[in-house]
Amino acid sequence: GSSDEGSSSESKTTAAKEAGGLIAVITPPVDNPFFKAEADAAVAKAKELGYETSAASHEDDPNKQSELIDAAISRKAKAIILDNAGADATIGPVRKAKEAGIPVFLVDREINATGIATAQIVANNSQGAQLGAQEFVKAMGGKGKYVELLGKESDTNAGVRSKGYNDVISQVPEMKKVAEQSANWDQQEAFTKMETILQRNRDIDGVIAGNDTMALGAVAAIKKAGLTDKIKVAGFDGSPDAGQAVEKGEMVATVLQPAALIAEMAVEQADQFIKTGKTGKPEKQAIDCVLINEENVGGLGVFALEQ
Amino acid sequence: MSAVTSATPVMRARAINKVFGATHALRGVDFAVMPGRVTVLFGENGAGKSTLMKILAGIERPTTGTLELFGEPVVLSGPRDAADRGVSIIHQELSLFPNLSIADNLYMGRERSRNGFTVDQRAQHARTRELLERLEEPLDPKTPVGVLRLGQQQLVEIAKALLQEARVLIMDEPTSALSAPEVEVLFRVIRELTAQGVAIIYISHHMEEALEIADHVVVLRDGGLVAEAEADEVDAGWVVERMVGRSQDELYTAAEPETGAEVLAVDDLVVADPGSAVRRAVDGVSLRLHAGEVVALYGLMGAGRTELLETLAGRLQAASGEIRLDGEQVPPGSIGDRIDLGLTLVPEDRQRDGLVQTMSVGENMSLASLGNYVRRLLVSRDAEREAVERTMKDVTVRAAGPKAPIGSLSGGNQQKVVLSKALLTNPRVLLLDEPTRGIDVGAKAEIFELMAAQAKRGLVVLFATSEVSEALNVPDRILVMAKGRIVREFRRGTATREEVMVASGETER
Amino acid sequence: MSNDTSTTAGPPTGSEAVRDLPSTSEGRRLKVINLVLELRAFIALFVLIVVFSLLSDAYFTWDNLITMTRHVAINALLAIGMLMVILKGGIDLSVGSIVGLAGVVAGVLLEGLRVDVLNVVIYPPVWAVVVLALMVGAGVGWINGTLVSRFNVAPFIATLGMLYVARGVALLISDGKTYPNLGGSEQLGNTGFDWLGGGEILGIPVSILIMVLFAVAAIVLTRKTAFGRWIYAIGGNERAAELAGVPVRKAKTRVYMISGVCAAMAGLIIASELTSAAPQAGETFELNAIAAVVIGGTSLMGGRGNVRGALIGAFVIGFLADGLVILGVSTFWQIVIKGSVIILAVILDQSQQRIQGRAAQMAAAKSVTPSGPAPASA
Amino acid sequence: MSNDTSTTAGPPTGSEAVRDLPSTSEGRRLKVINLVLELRAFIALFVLIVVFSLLSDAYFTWDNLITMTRHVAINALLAIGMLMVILKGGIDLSVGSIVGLAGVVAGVLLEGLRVDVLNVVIYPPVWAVVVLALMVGAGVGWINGTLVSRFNVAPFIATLGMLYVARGVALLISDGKTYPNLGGSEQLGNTGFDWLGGGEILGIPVSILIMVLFAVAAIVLTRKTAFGRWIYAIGGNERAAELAGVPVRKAKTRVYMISGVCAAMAGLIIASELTSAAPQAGETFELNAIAAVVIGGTSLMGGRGNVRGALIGAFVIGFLADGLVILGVSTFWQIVIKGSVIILAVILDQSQQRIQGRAAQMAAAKSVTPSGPAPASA
Ligand SMILES: Nc1ncnc2c1ncn2[C@@H]1O[C@H](COP(=O)(O)OP(=O)(O)OP(=O)(O)O)[C@@H](O)[C@H]1O
Ligand SMILES: Nc1ncnc2c1ncn2[C@@H]1O[C@H](COP(=O)(O)OP(=O)(O)OP(=O)(O)O)[C@@H](O)[C@H]1O
Ligand SMILES: [Mg+2]
Ligand SMILES: [Mg+2]
Repeated sequence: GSSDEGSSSESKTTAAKEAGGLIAVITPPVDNPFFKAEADAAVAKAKELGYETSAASHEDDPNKQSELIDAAISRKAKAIILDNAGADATIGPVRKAKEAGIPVFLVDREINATGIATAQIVANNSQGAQLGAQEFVKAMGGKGKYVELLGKESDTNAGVRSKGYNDVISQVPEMKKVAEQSANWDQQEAFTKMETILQRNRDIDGVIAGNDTMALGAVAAIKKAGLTDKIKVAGFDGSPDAGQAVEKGEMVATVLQPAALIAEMAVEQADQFIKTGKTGKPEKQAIDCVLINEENVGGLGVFALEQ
Repeated sequence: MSAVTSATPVMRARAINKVFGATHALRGVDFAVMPGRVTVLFGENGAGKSTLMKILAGIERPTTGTLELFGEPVVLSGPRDAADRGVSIIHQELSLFPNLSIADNLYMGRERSRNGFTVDQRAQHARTRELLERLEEPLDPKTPVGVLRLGQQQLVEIAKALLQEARVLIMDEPTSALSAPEVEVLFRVIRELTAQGVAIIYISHHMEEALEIADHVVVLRDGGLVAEAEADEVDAGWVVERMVGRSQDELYTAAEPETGAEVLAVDDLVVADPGSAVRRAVDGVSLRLHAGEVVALYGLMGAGRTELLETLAGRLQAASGEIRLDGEQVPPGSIGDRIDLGLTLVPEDRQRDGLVQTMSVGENMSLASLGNYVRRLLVSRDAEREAVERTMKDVTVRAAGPKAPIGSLSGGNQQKVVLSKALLTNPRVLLLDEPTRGIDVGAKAEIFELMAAQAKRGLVVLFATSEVSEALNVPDRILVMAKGRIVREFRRGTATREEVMVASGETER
Repeated sequence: MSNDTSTTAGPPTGSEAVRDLPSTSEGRRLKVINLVLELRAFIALFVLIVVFSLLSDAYFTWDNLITMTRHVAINALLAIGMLMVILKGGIDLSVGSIVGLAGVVAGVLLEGLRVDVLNVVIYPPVWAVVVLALMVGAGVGWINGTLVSRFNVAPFIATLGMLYVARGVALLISDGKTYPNLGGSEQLGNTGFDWLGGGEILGIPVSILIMVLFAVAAIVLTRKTAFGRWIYAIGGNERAAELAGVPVRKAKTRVYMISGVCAAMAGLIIASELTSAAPQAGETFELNAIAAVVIGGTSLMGGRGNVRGALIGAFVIGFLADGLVILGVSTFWQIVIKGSVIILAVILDQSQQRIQGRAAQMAAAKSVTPSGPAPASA
Repeated sequence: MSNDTSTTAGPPTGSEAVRDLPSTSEGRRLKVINLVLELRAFIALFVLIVVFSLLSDAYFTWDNLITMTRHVAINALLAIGMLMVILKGGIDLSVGSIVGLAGVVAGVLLEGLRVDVLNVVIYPPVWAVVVLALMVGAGVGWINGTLVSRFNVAPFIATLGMLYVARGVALLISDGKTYPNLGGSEQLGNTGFDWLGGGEILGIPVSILIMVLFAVAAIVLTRKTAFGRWIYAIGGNERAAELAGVPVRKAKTRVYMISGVCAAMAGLIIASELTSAAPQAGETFELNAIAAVVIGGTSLMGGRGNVRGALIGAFVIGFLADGLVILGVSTFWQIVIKGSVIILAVILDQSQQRIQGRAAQMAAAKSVTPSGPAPASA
């Protein structure tokens, strides 16, 4: 291709109307099953609609993410499906793509700017967090000491979820947070830190974690301490593993973000936009999360809930 | 003390004491350096020669005592300060940068620059070339020093010192790796310098050589200045007596050979030079060695003695030829295999190939023979200690004990440790490469006694040497090597110094 | 890397030398200082424990000590292997990835190995799973060793490469997924994997016993066997070792294999504790292991150091980290403190060497003086 | 660490034997092989580009080449600093953390520095922000350098410690949050920060120009100045450098400061490209930088290597990574491939050293022959 083809006006017209072409899917590390499901769903959908696809991970590194977006631009992708690496760090690259005439569809995590991305389809984390927190409070009978395990401090959702949890729980006077540690979304770190925390607070009644991997780490630690029946654990994401834990009664609840659903929606809207130049939807779309507890856990699939 | 010439000294050290921890390295030494003269400093290993020189060159500070330069008292802040004041030194241990070119090495720390920012390479190369010419070593100034032979490297050290155009030039064993012709060149240069009024301080364990160049002789013993004289008033015997406290003829007491059956036979051995494959370091060597023999391998630097010995020891692989031990064909194999067969090498470079600096004396000794002390998979400390202590007695290693750090031993004793390590493998053939390099006469004598003793026990002793006197005095046979070939062989007593040197090609040009 | 003389640790065998010190007053004083410094790491650990115990009564309880020790066990295992590699003058950056890989291998095997040609699924018994996982660790180590000893690749690079390769392979095998239930099942007769990380013998967790086992083995290996002596010799002066007939290449390769096995063992314990194996387990563990070894007073130049030191190093790091968690110190401060401790520990170590160096020289003095001439005796 | 003779620069010693008999044409053959190896990295890069261009027509376009070069610029900057540290025989593991810290510093300053005592908020102009951020980088470097040169801490450890400390500080300053809008604002007169990463001069992105600038400066510094000689000298033989009167300590400290500045520059460019600064930016960048330097044929033992090599190394890594992304190769395979490339590159480098060493010795040998002795038999 020659050098000036990247200029926005032209590639819009060339891009318009017919399907086919490339859809770039960029997600956080796919060694986390959640993002894997997300990426797989998007790719599957895109193929189904007759697009080439490329799936890549930005490893939660904003710099790598911007490189991946550059790469998508170089390849004249028709659209980018992005689960971003930072609400602020992503703004620049997305604008770059927009200027290159490539629509960006954000999934799962939003960015702190509007009018740049064509769509921001995110699970409503704070609503989900509140759901989870309510169930957690219920399971604990509205009282008792608990521990919160936070995700990577630098991650948007870590903050949103923690806030959601605390908004609800702080309403309950008899519930007391006795410890709070970041386990960086990591299972083994959650395990180790939970074990150590238990040393000081054996008398806790619950653990609420920023995601399921950490929750499962905590479960392992609690099982080891033989407190499984006493300590209630709640997670977030609705991962299959967490589902099993809920079935076994090791966790009281997790909150399903319909990752697969969101990804598919994003691709469909992208397809719409490529063909018609518009999505027919508002930029910000918050998809409600679904609470998973022993009642409905049976229907839990891979980050999707079969009714 | 004998008369010191009337001229006023360029440099003078008064009542120098130097203490390292509890080592009293120098005891109240008064030392004067005369302009235009060569002062030779003799002394055993550890006598304090290098330490005294380091103090003159500003590398070490005297514990007590003062220095005078050109009549004024000075305090040298460091080697750089000394150099700037006209005192420069050629270190005993090479201090070069193998990764840098000859020119860079010469100008390190005193780079030339026209604009005060970038280095003036052209000027540096030009001057470097001049100096190398002067030393009759026409090397390209851009050659990385790392690829030079030891001898060539030492010449670079000398060139470095010349570059600084010092008024006082200290040479601490500058010739330990130089061939005779190279030494002659050096001596010529020294004469030129003295003619210009430069004061030279010269240290060497090579007696004849040192006396040849000396104007004035100073002897250190155990950190004290024990004797001083004009060179023409003294001879080697005098020096040795002052150094060691024994007379020289007691030193070489070689026993009459009683040679037994043939042990080692080498036929038409060819070895490619490890450095450059275009050159054969060993070029068709054949030899026969018998039990109870002490055989010298004399030759110049680059003659290929090291390669020959290292091939026998299994470090280098022969390109062709065969080696037989007790008539048995020796298969190509690792150094370990050769040691098991009874072929053990005492390497040329003690520090680099002989000793593990992080280990104690005892651990160094037993390293090659550990297998002998293994009982049920574990090394038996008792068996090991027993063997080590016995050997330390036999070989008279002077150390605080088996646990003393190897670095704490004097050069001679370190060499004895390496020798002990070899002996502990109970070898059939003992190969020694320059076993006396950098070792004082006393220690030398002891080493040779040991070699003779081993031969008596029915071992074969083959050692490489660069000192004719050693070749003539010690062994039962002398093999002269040149350009990778054995060019001549002498029986004990049948050779003269001249014949040997001619054979080696030393007296050419 | 780093040919700074600064790192070449004075007259190294100082510690021995000191025992032969002349009994001058200075000698005695040095002995004392030196003893203190020898015990430096111990003391650091002791101080650490005291401080935390004062700050939280939950710290110095049998339970917590056991728990913390279990956490330490992981890093301790890595540190033991790392120590040997560093002793011989190398370094192993791939241990973290081996941790992940070993876990994944265990995961694959426990959840059933599908052999398509026969289309059957094989469920090896747990002991076989463990052995196989350890062999994989040894295998990666063998590659490291071969690259270093045969292809003359700098250890830092060879193992850096394997850091990526091993991790990548773990991710490919597992397709990035976590193996959720390593509990095995009765009818398949492959239960009991969780015993490694969860079981106890006489109230002592198995993982701790494994650490002790490896530690003892390592101490014997380094102190009592010829192989151990070879490692020190190679680290001290490889050329000299070679000339002494030490099978340098074989020894080097073995060392990396040992490190690989230790790492794999750590990986198994983690997987067992969580009864689930994640391919990304063990990231950046290599740094902790190196830190432990170095805090233990081992020279990165090789040839100097011991197992005891490495273990203490691991305990210092682990007990510190857990203590900070118990106190609820923020993650950020935890990072800063960890870094500072590493540096401080090593600065201390330097001063130790300097003083031991002095001591060694004094010993030297003693040994040298007699070598001076004694005219009378002649 | 790694005193393996395998890794030392300079001519090989007896250990590897030459089985084949010397041939007369040897010399010429060596020259050719040697040339090929000299251009090794170039060739690798060339092959890389050709292959990817064939596989995807999106690869070899002006746009993409510029884009990829922009990506390379980051690692190239780090590699330039790392090269100098490695040349002098050290290593700098803290560069990744410095990247993050510099970004955060810029963030703080651009969003307004609150001075509570005066309770005013200061908004320094962009140039001041850049200078201050670079100074912070230099500051961390100074600490590294001081630890290494004054306190004799092994470079690996000193910088490992600072890896944690600097990262921790960055997180503490930012409280783990990202600084969202570094665009600045007109009325505060601190706009224009995005120019660093986004701007262009004559169609060439500024970040690329900065890389070129640093590269040229580094080449002049290493090849033409005395300081450059000193770095090589210290890396080659530190003790000798001291004896030659080279200000070793000062030189060392400077080198680490340079590395710090390069890292800070990279951090600024990243922050500018993203117009936001995240405290965790730059994690594991140090490994990429080291890999680049090593692929460029630099010895980790110090004293041997050059800027050109490090740059090519950075390009190889960057162009490879981007190419794999464009081909849509899975992340997992990308990791494996990266590791393999590092190892392969270095294995190649080993053979180069062996052959170059031999060639050089021949040269030396030749120039000696006049003074060499002739056999008496002749
Ligand atoms: N840096 C040092 N630290 C401790 N002791 C030292 C140091 N340098 C020298 N010594 C000791 O001082 C004494 C004199 O050493 P010196 O090197 O001057 O002897 P020398 O005469 O040069 O020996 P050689 O002939 O082997 O060079 C020896 O006992 C040596 O061990
Ligand atoms: N540092 C070195 N590295 C590689 N090869 C070397 C080195 N030094 C010398 N050589 C090669 O080995 C050959 C023999 O070198 P050396 O000077 O040791 O001769 P030698 O006779 O074996 O030594 P000596 O006469 O001292 O026993 C030289 O011609 C040179 O090509
Ligand atoms: Mg000396
Ligand atoms: Mg030799």
